Amino acid sequence: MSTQRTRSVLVVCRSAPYGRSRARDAIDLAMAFAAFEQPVTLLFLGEGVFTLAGGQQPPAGTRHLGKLLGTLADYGVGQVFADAAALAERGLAVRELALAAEPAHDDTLRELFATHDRVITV
Amino acid sequence: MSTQRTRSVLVVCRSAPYGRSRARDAIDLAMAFAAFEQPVTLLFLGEGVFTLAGGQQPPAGTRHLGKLLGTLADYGVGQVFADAAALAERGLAVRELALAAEPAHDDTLRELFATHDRVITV
Amino acid sequence: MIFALLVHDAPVGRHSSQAAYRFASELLAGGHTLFRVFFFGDGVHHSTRLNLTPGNETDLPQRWSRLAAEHGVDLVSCVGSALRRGIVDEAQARQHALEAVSLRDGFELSGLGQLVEASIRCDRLVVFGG
Amino acid sequence: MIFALLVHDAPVGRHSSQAAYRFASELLAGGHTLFRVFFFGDGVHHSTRLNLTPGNETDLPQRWSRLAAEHGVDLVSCVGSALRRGIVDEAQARQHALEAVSLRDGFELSGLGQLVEASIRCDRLVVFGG
Amino acid sequence: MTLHILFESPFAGHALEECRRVAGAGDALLLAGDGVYALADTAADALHALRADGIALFALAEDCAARGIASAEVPGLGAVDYGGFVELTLAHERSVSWF
Amino acid sequence: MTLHILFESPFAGHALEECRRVAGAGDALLLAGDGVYALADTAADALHALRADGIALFALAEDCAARGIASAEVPGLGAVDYGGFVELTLAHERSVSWF
Repeated sequence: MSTQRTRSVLVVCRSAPYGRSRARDAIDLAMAFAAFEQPVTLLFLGEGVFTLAGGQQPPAGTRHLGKLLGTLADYGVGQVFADAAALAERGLAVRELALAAEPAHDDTLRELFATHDRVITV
Repeated sequence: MSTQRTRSVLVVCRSAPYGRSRARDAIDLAMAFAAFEQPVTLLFLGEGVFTLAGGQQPPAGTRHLGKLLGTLADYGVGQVFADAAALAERGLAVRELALAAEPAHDDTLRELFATHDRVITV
Repeated sequence: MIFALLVHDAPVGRHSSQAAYRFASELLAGGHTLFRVFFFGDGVHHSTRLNLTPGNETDLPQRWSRLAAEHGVDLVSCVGSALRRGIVDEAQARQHALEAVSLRDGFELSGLGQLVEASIRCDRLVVFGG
Repeated sequence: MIFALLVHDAPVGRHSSQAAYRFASELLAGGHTLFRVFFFGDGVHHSTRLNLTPGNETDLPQRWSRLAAEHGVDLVSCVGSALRRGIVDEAQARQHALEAVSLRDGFELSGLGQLVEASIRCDRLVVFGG
Repeated sequence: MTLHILFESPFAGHALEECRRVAGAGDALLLAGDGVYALADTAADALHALRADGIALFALAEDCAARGIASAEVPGLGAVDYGGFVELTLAHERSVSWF
Repeated sequence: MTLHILFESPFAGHALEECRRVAGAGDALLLAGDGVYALADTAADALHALRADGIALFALAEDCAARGIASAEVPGLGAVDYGGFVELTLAHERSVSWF
């Protein structure tokens, strides 16, 4: 088992983008796993869905996470999901997000957590 | 105003005792202000009331906050209050607390916040 | 008016620490006095001199140090918090036979009495954390 | 079985960091292999050699360093997280003209690829944070 | 009179709830950092209740902008910069930070 | 099957709620650190619901003892030490940490 070359990874971002650096850490982790050709799924869960909000204009000296999300596909991060219930609770409409993330309802969430080799929460 | 010798201080502990060091920080702050003869009130608010739970038995290498509370009076920390609603929500009975803190309902809380010169949240 | 600040959190990855610095700059620009900033708990990481910040990010330890030099602000890191976290001044490094000093110029290590004094001497005490 | 750990938080004042160390000790005592511990974000503060811990508290940087020496565990701090936070090794200190090295023996600075490799090589990856 | 400063998202923790329980008429609340998420959707109900209780509401404009949060959606909310933040601390006897 | 490890108090944040939404029958939940406050009073309702959904429940005994929390109050809960924690990670394909 230890000689296997790839492990699928679910990276779970549970933090809003600018209060702490955890959302950025989650994106960096997803990109790193993708860069080393591991199958990566990135999930924004709960408070993490704020990271997907459109119209972000962070001040100078702060990395623009909304824009960074746009580069995920270039790094090969295949699938990006957003917690549908959390989006609704926060008044975020899917069409207004900074990235076309796939809304995940609870059955999809359960499947994501049950089907990846590794789950890394940030 | 800057030449006044004392300022009353309300120290507000909003953290449970062992997950992070904030509860201990709050107790240390209250003791320091008392040691320099400032009138100090210590309030355990919300999650902070877990710091008052009786029967704590922390492992070696961890400071026993339940016991530390017992020394507050020696340091001259006059009044200790506990958020009554938070105690009830967590199933903590006043008579079982590690320290005889005075339960504070919302009117008392409002008064505490409005009558101290400084409020230090931890 | 005379201000004092209490900073609870680390300089890297915490919005409240950016806010504390911005607040301090603005009050000084407004002609007020900043008597002291007291760094407590993880806040003592502000006083490292060994950090290397990428050019497009804000280097808070360096900024505070400059602000203190320009405006005569006392920057005090809680000694109890600092030693546990690897922030040592020359005296401590000598006493404990450590091979290096990590405290940045412009900061000093001292006890909670410095926060109490600041509370007594200032008109406004503002806490930054989270 | 082969384990790898990911540690998100600082060693001081965080229960999860105590838990990570206890977990590591126990799995080694059980005859399992700990391939690598990757310290990320505030977790890199584990790799300071300048901390002074009061005698009645647990010195996690020292404990990890000993554990690594006894059992041949790789301790890697994320270089990006570390440099921002004042954790520098000799090479970095020389390159950036810093007057001191803060990285503890037994730890090394490296990139996220080390975490990816650990994820591929291990049977179980356990995350500690909060 | 007290200035309350909220740094925490009301979707993440209980700081705003606790602030509400202790704030009184004549106090002010400044939303800073993730505290500006109190302006998002259903969380804003708590702000309306605070305003009805006589608490003045402010938000740091740059923290709203960073997060893509529209500060104009809550009537009576004052958008301030850091200079305004300093002024608010001067205009109140004490401040309480919630994080 | 997945081992969920909860480090956060359910009175402080939403980790337990999120864990509940994604956990399935056959998974296990280990309470560690402030996660053991899930055993306190009303929070335990969530544990009963998890158990009814087929999720096995465990708690680190020393973290319960440190906080003065009685682990015996929730029927079916297994008290473990760190050796037991290691065994749980071995018995499940993956672990998910909630903090």
